[in-house]
Amino acid sequence: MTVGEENVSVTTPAQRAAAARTLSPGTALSLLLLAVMVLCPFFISGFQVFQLNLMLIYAIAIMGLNLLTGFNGQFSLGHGAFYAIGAYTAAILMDQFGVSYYWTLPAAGVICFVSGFLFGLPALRLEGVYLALATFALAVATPQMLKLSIFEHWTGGVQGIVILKPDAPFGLPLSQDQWLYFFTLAIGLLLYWAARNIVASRSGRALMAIRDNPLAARSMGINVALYKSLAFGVSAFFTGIAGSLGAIVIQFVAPDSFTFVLSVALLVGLVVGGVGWLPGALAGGAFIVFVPNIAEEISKGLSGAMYGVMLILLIYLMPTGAGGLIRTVSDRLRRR
Amino acid sequence: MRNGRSIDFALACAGGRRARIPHQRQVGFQKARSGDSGCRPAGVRGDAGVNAFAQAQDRQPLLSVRDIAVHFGGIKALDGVSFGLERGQILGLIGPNGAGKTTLFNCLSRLYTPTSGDILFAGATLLDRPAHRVAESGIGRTFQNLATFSRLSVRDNIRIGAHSASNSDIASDALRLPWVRRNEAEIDGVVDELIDYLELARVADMPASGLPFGTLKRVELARALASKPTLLLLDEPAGGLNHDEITELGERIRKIRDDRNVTILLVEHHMNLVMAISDIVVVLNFGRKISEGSPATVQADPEVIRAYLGDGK
Amino acid sequence: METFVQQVLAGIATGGIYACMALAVVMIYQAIHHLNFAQGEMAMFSTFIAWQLLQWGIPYWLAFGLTVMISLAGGFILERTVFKPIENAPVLSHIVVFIALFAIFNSLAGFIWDFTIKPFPSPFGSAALFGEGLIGAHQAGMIVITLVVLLLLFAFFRYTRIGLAMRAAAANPESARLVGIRVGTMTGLGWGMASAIGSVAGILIAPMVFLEPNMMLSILLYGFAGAVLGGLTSPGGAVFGGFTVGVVENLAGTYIPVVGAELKLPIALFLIVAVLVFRPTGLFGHRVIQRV
Amino acid sequence: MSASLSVRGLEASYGAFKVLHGLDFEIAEGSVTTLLGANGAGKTTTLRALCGMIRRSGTIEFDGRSIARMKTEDIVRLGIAHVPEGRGTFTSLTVEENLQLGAMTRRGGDNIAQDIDRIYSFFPRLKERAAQQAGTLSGGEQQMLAIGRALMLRPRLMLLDEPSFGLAPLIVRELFAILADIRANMGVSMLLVEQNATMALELADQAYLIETGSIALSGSAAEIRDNDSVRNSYLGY
Amino acid sequence: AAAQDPGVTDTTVKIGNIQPYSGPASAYSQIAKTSVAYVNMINETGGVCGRQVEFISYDDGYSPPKTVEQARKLVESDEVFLIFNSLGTPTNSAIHKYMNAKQVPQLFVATGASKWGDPDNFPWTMGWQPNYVAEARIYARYILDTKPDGKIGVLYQNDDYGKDYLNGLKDALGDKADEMIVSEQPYEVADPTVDSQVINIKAAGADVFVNITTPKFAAQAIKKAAEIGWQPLHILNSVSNSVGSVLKPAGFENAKEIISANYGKDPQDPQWADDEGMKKWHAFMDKYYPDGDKTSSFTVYGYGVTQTLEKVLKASCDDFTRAGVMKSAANMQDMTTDTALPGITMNTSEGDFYPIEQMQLMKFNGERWELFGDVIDGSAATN
Ligand SMILES: Nc1ncnc2c1ncn2[C@@H]1O[C@H](COP(=O)(O)OP(=O)(O)OP(=O)(O)O)[C@@H](O)[C@H]1O
Ligand SMILES: Nc1ncnc2c1ncn2[C@@H]1O[C@H](COP(=O)(O)OP(=O)(O)OP(=O)(O)O)[C@@H](O)[C@H]1O
Ligand SMILES: [Mg+2]
Ligand SMILES: [Mg+2]
Repeated sequence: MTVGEENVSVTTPAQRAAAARTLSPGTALSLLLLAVMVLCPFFISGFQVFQLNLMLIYAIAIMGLNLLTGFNGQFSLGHGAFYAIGAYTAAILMDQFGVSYYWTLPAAGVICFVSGFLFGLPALRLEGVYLALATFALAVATPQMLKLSIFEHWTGGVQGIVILKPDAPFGLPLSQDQWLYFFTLAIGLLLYWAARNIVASRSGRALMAIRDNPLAARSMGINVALYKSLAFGVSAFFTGIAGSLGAIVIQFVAPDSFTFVLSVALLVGLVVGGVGWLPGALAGGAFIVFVPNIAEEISKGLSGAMYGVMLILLIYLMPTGAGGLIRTVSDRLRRR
Repeated sequence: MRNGRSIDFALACAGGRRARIPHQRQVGFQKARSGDSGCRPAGVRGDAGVNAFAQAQDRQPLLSVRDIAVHFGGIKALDGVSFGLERGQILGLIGPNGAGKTTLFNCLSRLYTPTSGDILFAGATLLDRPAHRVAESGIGRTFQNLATFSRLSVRDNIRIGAHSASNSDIASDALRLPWVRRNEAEIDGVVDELIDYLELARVADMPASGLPFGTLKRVELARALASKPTLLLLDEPAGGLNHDEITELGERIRKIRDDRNVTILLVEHHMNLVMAISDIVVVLNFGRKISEGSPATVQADPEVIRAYLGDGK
Repeated sequence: METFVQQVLAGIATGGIYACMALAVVMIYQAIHHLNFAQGEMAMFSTFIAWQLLQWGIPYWLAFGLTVMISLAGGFILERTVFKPIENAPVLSHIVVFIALFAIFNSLAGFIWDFTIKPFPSPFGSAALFGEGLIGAHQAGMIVITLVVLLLLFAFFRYTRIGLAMRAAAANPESARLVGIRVGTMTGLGWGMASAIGSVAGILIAPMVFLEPNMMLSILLYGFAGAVLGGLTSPGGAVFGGFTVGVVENLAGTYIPVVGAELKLPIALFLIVAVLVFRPTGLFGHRVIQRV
Repeated sequence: MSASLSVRGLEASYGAFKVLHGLDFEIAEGSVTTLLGANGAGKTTTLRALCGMIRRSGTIEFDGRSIARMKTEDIVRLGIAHVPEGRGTFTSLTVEENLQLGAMTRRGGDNIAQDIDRIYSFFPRLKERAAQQAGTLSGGEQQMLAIGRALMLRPRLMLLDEPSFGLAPLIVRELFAILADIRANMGVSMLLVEQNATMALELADQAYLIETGSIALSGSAAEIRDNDSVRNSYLGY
Repeated sequence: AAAQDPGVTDTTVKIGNIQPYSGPASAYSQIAKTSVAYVNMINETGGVCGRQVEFISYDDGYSPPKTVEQARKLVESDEVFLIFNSLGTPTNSAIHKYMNAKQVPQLFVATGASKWGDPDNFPWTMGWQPNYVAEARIYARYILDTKPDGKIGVLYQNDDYGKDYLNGLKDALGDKADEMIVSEQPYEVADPTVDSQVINIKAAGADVFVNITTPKFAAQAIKKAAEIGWQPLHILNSVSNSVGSVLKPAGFENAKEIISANYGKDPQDPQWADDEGMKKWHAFMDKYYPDGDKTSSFTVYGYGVTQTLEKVLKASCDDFTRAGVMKSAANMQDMTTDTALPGITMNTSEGDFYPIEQMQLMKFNGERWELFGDVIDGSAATN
């Protein structure tokens, strides 16, 4: 037993106890949040429900990005592409093949997983900035691909595809907005559960090991190439499902809906929510949906600038996102 | 089907891991191995591994390095080194800075590919294995300059060590299927045992970053042991330890060799440690082997004294 | 064949644009080991400053010099003020702030100078030099200046101690402090120089594409592409990369059937990524070996 | 004689977790002081605190001038060189560039070339690797580089964190000879953290034993060497 | 008062509007700013039908999902009377169904796509400006008259707007299209320059250059064509025929002889110096939008379209409901605006939701446009 650990040991039990203490408020808080999210659609206007729905959808997409960037340390500026693939899968299946909306989600997920995995293969060789460029290129290329006249028959080319919004099933007394909101919420919770399982599992540890030290990870028997591609695939899976939900809720897809701006927004949402902290996705989604509106409220002519300023202030306030803030706050409380 | 197989695996591995009685250890050990070979997805595991264990019992030595050379451009980091290592031995690998010791380790864990020469482990060549399939064949290692997963807890670091000794796929993990839960429990068993064994309980749930150097060295050791290695590569485990701690470490290494029947390859610059616990010592200089033998003979070798020990003794 | 030659010449002309910007990218990369997504907008903003100075009747080269100076100082101050509070924040947070700056500069420029395109004078005139005006006097002049900047940059990093200090500060801030390097100042300086080079690029580009707040939107991407293709650690590589991108893009657009015309840019980018897969640090970037 | 470095009530912590609980010690002009202690005791933290690499409190005076509030780079500019734990190699730069960086704050490029040659004469292996990417050096070679880089500053005070770490026995001996020589001929004072207590105490004038972030024992190197507990746990005889 | 539609009281009426104030398309936001200014003018002069107009304009950054959000905000939480002059084809497409399902007028959308005039399926949606197809027909006919065996090269923006023109041109040329069109070169809004495309068109041996581009690229193309010494019959779409914001930057000498068509007056054009309508416009700009850009065609457009709204609203005073407004919108007879060219009138009916269909050809003489020929009806151009 060495001195160093005596040092440590002094703090550990305290921290453990603290952890135990903060855990219960933590779960309590999340349960409260959940309750609010389940109830509020009944007290707000359909349009606001729609906005919350968008927030959830972006949150799902961010969650996917988080698995890749936060937990595997791969950096993507191109997730809008997977979102787009998901959206178009849903739209085409519904528009051309009359598939019902809920079946489009798994389809979108699978297609995006495959495309993500395949994109992950070349991305294997790239790191940091170089990967950033590759993914950014993907984001920029997406709308042009969608416009491509040779696919026009399916994609509707520049005109895009208009689809119908589903009604609540089994005569539930819910408006379309409310129904879709709960539908999204359910899917979101399911995916959140899955994401947490992954992070806590052997695969998840492999992803994080690669993030922290690829060489050591390899020597521990982790197939770095495989897991990195898997990370891309799974991440795309989440984001793709978000995309298809997006298409269903917006009732319309067009190339201009998926410019690089979307990819950038997702990245911003990720950082604002907290890299490597899954619940942060909600905060990120909220940021994507609401902050531009606030910026616009402040000044139309300078809405862009206002957005930028708010973003910077937010980063000053919480340099490591909402997740980081919460962590530090709970640490403070602990020390009391 | 997939799950079915994995359940057998869990059992098989369990069988292996529970084996603690000396004379059964060997047997149980192989069961564990063949067990997890059985539960690996088809294709991931080549025949090399299987042969390895078939041949392991009878054929010696466990490891034989055959005339390997590693060149980086003009630099000859290793230049035709050969030696053998028998089961249960502790081999001390010493030599001046830049002699090629770590490079040799990197070849054994396949992070580097030798320019020429061959490495036989349990009778089968290692060179046809990618780095990420070395651990499963029974070689574990620690690193000269710490290579822990700094943001993860000590416990998770060790869990990751068990990666190669267990099995899962991301889909089942996402759904937390029953057999995945069983695997996790399996791993946690191994990890807890190691945490006690290496007295890491107090730091188990702290992030690795910021722990004292010596502690982290022990974490790396635990991580390496979690993969149930037959051969353990230790690169300067005594770095940053004081005299006391080094003696303690020496005993610990011996103990590991004895009650886990691990064969050990040790790189160290602390002569008292090396000479105290090694069965044989190999000395490298400028990528060549300049001496080999019992600690006593090596220490007396004038060549070694000139190149490495110095005569201030 | 004639088309081919023409497209190559045109590619070199536009490639010049990308090369300019690629240099700025390399500069910032050496200073912060990352890409600055606001860089294009900063260059655009500098160009508007130059335009404003010219509107006020200041002679061209004086305005040019002033703008470069203002950009240098501006970049330095920007880094020292905006990024000081988040020095220790993770890199992703910095990237998000880049994005914020992007939005700010873009919207400010539109607010101050509105969105209608503005002609920007060229010091070299637009007389046709050769290739039937494919490479006019301006393009030629731009290429020459690009090469001059390239030489300066190369010398700066290769032969000056401050260049070495800057690289050290970016590579390992803590150790840099331990040898007495003022890391903050270095980063600031890097930003300053990058934005100065950016302003030069902007001023040279504007006459070809017309000045407006979104002028740099896509050019920055091409700049990245060029720099990355050439290798972010090599100014020469970046310039080469810039020209290559210009030419490849044109040839793709002209000769690849069916999709070529519609996918000029994606194809060019695809080729670059393909190259990266085989040379992960670009054509001339030097590979940093990791070992344990 | 004027205390070259004097430390009073030095405290430092990592986030919530306090590591140094008020250290007092002195380093006389041109003398060598060594810090002994188990791993995790706080030796590295002490050195990091001295040159402002972590937030610290207490009074730190260098040549009677307080450096407790100074930034690292300014402290270094006063002539305090640090051989950090983990070596702090500029892995992407060449060996030679690493050495040049050591002299970064010396005004005038005057005799930097000579100094580099001097380092090479201390550690010939570095000369062989001069143009190589420093990150590819072996552990021990990087340790030599770290020491060389610190010497390039022509420091007045050296903070050495386990300089013999990962060095071969022969080199260790040479290293201590070099340190002794520098101290003798250039009057460089040193604060030496070293696990090889035997050699450390041979070189040192003063010695302190740190336990859990506070000084448990102090005295002249000789006295400490004769202390039983130190004998058992650090010297082993 | 009787049951009123949302957004209307006896003293006020709420008008919604969606435009890209941020993002790459933000240049267009000048239109909305002009509309806002115009509405201020209306209100100062007594409003419409005794009602003050409240004009709520939102930013969608030219992103369809955002458009949907903003449209729903306007309709459901601001409860506007109608949405006026929302900009962009993809963006309007995104809310097309919604607006008609909600039966809220989507009036005078700011896009020339042909699909906005479909009263049978979308009775609540109406365009305003001549649609791209119609304009393309006018050019096609001009080409067939003047250069029946010309070789045509087309430079077009690779989106709905560009493709509408291209298709309009093609079906107006009929079976001659294939032989006449020797080169079709698309460009992306993201492209830094269109040099490469222009060169390809020239290389293809075209002697007629149909230039379907937005202002920036139009100016680039005009400049480039001159630089490489290419003098085809140059036809420039009305989107980019602003003297101030296109031809001047491109260089008057380079723009000589260019043919285009227009329905509105160009503020830079001296011939309207003492034109009644333009005087009003100048007065308006000076008083209500002083920092507006007088050289830009957007401010003229904004004035014209908002004036149309004013007239339509005023025509609905006795039935001031959404339906009522649609009715009078679908019942314009030779309506004109201050900024419309002489002889250009707006006519609509239950079956015809295309307010402006006439244009007049014009040629740039080096400093201003010279109108020639008579006012052409685009819808009738081919038959
Ligand atoms: N990737 C590489 N590229 C170039 N040279 C290398 C590389 N890896 C190692 N070397 C060189 O090979 C030699 C052997 O390195 P190695 O790390 O094996 O030495 P070592 O015996 O472990 O020394 P130490 O005892 O200091 O750890 C060193 O001189 C080093 O410079
Ligand atoms: N970055 C850090 N974050 C949190 N705690 C830290 C950090 N670095 C060190 N510590 C803690 O501070 C205490 C002292 O660490 P320090 O590195 O000074 O030990 P040391 O005396 O240098 O021993 P050694 O060098 O052998 O590890 C240890 O308990 C360690 O856990
Ligand atoms: Mg080594
Ligand atoms: Mg230490």
